[in-house]
Amino acid sequence: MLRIESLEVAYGGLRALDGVSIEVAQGQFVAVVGPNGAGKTTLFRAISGTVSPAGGRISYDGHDLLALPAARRAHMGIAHVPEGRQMFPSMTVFENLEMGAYTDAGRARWRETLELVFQLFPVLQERKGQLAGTLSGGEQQMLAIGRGLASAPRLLMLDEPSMGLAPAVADTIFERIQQIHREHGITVLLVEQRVAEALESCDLGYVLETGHVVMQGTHDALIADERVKKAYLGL
Amino acid sequence: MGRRSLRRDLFAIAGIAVAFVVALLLVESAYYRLILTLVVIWATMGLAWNMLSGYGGLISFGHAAFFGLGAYTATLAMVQFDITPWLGIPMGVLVGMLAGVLIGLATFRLRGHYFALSMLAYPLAMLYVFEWLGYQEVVLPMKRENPAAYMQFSDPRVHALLGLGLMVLALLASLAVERTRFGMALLAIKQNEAAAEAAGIDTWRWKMPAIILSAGFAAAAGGLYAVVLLVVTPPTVFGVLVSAQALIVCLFGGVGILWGPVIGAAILVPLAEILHGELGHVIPGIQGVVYGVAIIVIILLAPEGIYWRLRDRFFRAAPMVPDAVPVATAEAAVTPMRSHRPLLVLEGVSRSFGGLRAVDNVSLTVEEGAIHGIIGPNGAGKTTLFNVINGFLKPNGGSIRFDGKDIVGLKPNRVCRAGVGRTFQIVRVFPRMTVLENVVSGAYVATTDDREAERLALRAIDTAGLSRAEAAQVASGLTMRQLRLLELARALAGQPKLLLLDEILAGLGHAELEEVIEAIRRVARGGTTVLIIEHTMHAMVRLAERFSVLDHGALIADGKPLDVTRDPAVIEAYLGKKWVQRAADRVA
Amino acid sequence: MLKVRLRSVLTAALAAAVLLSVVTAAPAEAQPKEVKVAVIAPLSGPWARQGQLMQMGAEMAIDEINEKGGIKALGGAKMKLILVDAGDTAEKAKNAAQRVLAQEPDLVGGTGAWLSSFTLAVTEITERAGVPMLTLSYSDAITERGFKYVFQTSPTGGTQARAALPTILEMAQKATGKKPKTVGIIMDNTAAPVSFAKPMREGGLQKLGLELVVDEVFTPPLADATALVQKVRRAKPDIMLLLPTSVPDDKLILEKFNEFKLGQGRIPLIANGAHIGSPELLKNVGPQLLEGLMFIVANWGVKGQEAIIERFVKRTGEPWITQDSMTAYGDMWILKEALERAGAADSKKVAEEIRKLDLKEGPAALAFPGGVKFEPNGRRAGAHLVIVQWQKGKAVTVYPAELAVAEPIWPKQ
Amino acid sequence: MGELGWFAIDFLQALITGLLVGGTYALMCVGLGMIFGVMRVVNFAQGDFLMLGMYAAYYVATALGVMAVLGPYVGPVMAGLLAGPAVFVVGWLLHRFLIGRVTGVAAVGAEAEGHYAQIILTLGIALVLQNGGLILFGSLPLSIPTPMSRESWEIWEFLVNQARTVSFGVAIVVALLLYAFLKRTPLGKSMRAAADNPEAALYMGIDVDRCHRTAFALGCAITAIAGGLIASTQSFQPYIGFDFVITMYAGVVLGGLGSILGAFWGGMTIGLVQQLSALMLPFQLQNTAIFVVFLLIIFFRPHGMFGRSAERT
Repeated sequence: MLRIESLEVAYGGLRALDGVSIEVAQGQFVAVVGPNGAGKTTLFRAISGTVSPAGGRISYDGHDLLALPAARRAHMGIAHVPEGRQMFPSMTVFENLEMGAYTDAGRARWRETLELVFQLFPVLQERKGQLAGTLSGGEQQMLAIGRGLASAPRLLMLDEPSMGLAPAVADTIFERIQQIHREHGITVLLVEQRVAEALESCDLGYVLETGHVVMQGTHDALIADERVKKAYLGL
Repeated sequence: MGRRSLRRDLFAIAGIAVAFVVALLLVESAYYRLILTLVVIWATMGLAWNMLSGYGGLISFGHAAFFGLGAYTATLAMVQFDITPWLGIPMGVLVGMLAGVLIGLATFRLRGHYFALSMLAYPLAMLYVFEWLGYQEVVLPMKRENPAAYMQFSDPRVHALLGLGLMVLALLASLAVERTRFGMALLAIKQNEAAAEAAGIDTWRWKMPAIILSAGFAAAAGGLYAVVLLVVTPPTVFGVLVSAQALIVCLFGGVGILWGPVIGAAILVPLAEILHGELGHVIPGIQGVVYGVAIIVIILLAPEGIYWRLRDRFFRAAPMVPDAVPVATAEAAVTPMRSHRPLLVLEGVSRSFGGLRAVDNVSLTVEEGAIHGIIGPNGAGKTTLFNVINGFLKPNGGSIRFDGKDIVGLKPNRVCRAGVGRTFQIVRVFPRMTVLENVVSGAYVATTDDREAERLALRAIDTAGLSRAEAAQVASGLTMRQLRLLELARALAGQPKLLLLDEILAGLGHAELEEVIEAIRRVARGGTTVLIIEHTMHAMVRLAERFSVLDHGALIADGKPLDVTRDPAVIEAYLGKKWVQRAADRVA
Repeated sequence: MLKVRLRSVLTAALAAAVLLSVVTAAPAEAQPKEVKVAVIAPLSGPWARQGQLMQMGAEMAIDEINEKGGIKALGGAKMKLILVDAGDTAEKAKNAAQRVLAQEPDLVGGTGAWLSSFTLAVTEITERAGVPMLTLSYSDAITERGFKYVFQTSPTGGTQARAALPTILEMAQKATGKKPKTVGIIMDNTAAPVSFAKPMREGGLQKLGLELVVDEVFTPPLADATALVQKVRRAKPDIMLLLPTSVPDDKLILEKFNEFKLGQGRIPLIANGAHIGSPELLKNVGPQLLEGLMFIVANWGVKGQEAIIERFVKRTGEPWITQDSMTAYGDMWILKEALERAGAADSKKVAEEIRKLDLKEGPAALAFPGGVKFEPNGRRAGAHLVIVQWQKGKAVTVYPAELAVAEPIWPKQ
Repeated sequence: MGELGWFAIDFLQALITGLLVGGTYALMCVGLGMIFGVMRVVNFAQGDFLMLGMYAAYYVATALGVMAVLGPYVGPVMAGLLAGPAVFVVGWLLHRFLIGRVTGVAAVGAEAEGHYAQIILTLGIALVLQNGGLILFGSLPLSIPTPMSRESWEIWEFLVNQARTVSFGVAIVVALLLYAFLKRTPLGKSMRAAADNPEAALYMGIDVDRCHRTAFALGCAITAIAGGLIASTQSFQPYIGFDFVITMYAGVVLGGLGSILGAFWGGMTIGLVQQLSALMLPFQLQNTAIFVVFLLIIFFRPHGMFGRSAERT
């Protein structure tokens, strides 16, 4: 479904990504883990088009994604839930969701997806009319995911959904993500530095360090890997 | 920024002065001499603007207020009281400075665009008042006898030289600002006024002299302008174009650097004149079009001004390695005896916003030398509590005692100077300065001596665990780890007794996390008490020796980590069941 | 590195300027001898129109002079007009004056700079260079500085006010049978109206038995005239002096008078300045609102000037000549006469001759009714006042009788 | 009638005039407020878009014959409205080729978020527009000739200028339409989203660049319509923008930067203060009164009347 081949991104001479290749198949849950500064967010930005790669290819559903302007990519069924929630603070919760449904698919399936979002995150329904800027961090993260879902995506990209959240809230968020993947068949690409939680539920994982993929494998293989255990799971 | 050598700067100033004098002697025409005079006057005006708006980031669209007051004071003194401009201009400077104080008192509470656009109102309000007073057109009377006593020289080059003298004074003043803690304080204010305040910088104390200095030079430029022009009308000295000219020469040449306004004025003033002279009568208006297009093109090529563009392109200075390697401190430091003396005591502290109680009747004690963690769900009021402690917010009730003294109601910079340092969730550094220079800016709380400040900064850098090579790096290219350590070092350089760390571990990878944790431990071993807000629980469990848990603004648990993490209330509100399970796994 | 760059920038800029001036000046050497005179006026900025009007008048005079054989005393040397844009600030005007003197060292004289603040700044330069400047700016200050090289062809604001009011009162009495008792003033606070109104407020009105019942001053530009005209509506003065200085403000005030049912002769309106008689005002408010409006100017198309006006209209396509063009035209002729007498293209000698002029006929005297003769302070002796009235969509001279092309019509309430 | 009675009448007359004048101020402020709200750009050329609007309306009314077809009453209003689309195109192109290069994504990471470059750029554009206007349109002051500007409706003791009343009505309607557009339509909402958080908006599939361009062009157009309406009461020349840009900024700041509603009330306040101050102060100090009131309001509400005051550290 999504195939990234030897992607290279540079910021002013500094290589943020250096020959990264990642594949996500339809229906999979893929996690990309690694320390901060490894290039995880840059990877997502390259997919969404907010940074332009210096080399490499990204194909999505057989289309050359890099040839598309950034704003068109969401319309291809890619939902990017960015790091740090990125609300529309002066718009209501409901309007934020509406904005999520800006894509053609999102508009067509608006009622359906709205119901799904409210079912997953009932608190959003309660706060429908509230300005998004006044929500708590956890609620904002829920809204960010809900907003991503509202576009009726086929690929949901989540960038550090647990960042800055209390453990209990983060747990809920991870549970919901798994639910979205399992029950609704949406392909998920997750970037996390909470390696344990991320690897726990993935089909396939990649470990990214300083712009390179240093390890890749299935859930079981990675969990069992000594290096991963030592470096990331703190075991 | 402070990397340039002082001697080189002084030579450059002298060079400019000599070049100017040579140019003045070379040109025959009175016209070019007049243009040269105007170049230095507008350069001075730009420098004046730069002192407040360039270094301090308080953009002013209203510097015409000072310029105009200077011009009118000198003019009216001569017209009404026959006072020579030799006295009149200094009088104008005083009037301008006084206006600076009043305007500063009234306007400094505004921020950003609000400040900039409010400044616009002052000269315009004055403009209409002066017209109303009947000073539409005031002419400086021609003095046929003793003209020099009234600054009316038979050789107009003297005006140019006076202007040059003024500009050199302004350059020296700018240099003095740039190279001292004055400039550092202004820079900190420019970056983030709140953070500057929290870092112990009394922002009012620095903004005031900045506006006074700036207003003084603007008024002097205005006074000289009146003497050169000989006619003063409110629109020519209070008009928007005057404020705009100050801004344009500075933004065009480069903001926040003393060469900027000089470059801007040296290019723009003659350019406008040449265009006007050569094209103005051919197709009226075309000169403005060409001038506008020239400005547009150049600013698209050099959006931050010509100086910065040239410097970034051609003169990227090599990093300077700090000369001496002082004794390592971390290892050598003797772990002081823990006193268990209460350093910070909160009693019944509350703070509400509207109906919401963000901090609700919190009482806690932080022991000297401890690493004390504050945890709690998002929106529990942790950051608000920090804001109340360091003085950003006044509590609605309760008392806060630090080191035996009541600190409620103190301004943040006072709290900081009492010994409370702080870091922020969002790291803001001075991108064009080195790590060391960034850290030095934090050391000025503890000392006024530049050498001592550098010594403290280097010690803080060592404690934070940054290498000397890293210390010489420019801050704009740092990694998250380096940024966090820089922030830690900067707060540490002020020699705080208590350090408030706000989510300093957020966004760090595993190995980096370990490093920062170790740095925090070193800080504590060095005798600084640490109060830390953090979400990364597994890090916190190892780091803190005491936890306070906040939920909905209230303290729901307080004690040893092991006890707190087993507290059902805490698990319910914050940790979640999974955490317990994982913790159990880990133990197993 | 910086000082080098700065210097090179400066030198480059200056070199460019010098080069340009050399290039532009070069052809002058090749041609037969020329005598240079300047028009320093705002050609760009908000006052561009006025500068353009001056340019048209001056160019016509120069063409006529040259067609008739140039300056005879200088072997038929042609007069050459140097046009200088004074821009939109006093600083630019002063730079312009300094520039023209630097680039044209053989300049013998000029006219300018329309706005009195510009004129004040410009003459500071020309005075020191000893170049005679003619001006139509009204401000009294221009000739109160003891300058030797400035000549004010128009009556100053103060003079105009003192001379005009009795005449107007007389007209009113003749037409209506009774003398106006009350008067109102609406004016802006620019230099010309201020110097016009000053002697009237300081006892001038009292002497004429007039009571000032409305006295409103505004800072241009006006946003709305309601508050001003509301006061007039309340006080209903017998005559009203309107002293704004720009067409946009004229329009707002006149339309507001109409709206408040005070216009079209219900209150006799007396204005001041050439703008109120300009074709553009007619275009902006239409003939109906202007009908009967009288205004005082220093110079206008008067009896005897028909030929000049006809040539001007034909040449420029303007519907009639206004003060700005006529004065610039006359100024060129004054310079020509002085040059003939001086016999040398030397500015100081020309100035000396201007001081001695006493022209009663010829184009210069025709352009300035009352003749050309200057008092020691530089003011034109007996500078006549002209009263003009809008009649059927045209601004025609109605006073003094010997110059009038039409009878004044006093509105009968 | 007693002294107090006269004062009451004068006061009400000034109030009416202030509202009517304020209506068009409000509309031009809304245009500027829109640009600032969405793009955070300090646009000093806004007064010159007003000027362009005046000329556009003038030529639509006269040269294009709208006045001839629709008559001297409806014609000027129609011309004023048509100035909008004309200037919209100019704004669109300017953003496409100039403004867009120093705003939005391009400004991220620049010193002071690109504000320095924006200020100079818009000042440069202002210079080009003013002087280009002189070359293109000439220096003659013009106005749209309509009998409405010199006639009034008489309501009891009060005179209500027809042109200003109609302008006021049109201004309110245009402002309301804009408000509805931003609140109700998908495009309007996406513009608000782009204003709130450009990066997130991009992830939603919103073309942020196009939103900025639309906002800029629309802001210019709204201000131009205000100019087009004023063109039938006031005469203008190419440098007139200067007289208005300060008023506009005062209004927008007064209302609270970024708030369209605030910009509207800010403009209205300016109109009211301008007219009401003449009751107590010398007429010459009208503008001083505006700036003093401006400063007073800003001191007591440092984020304007409608600005958000929650500042996060």
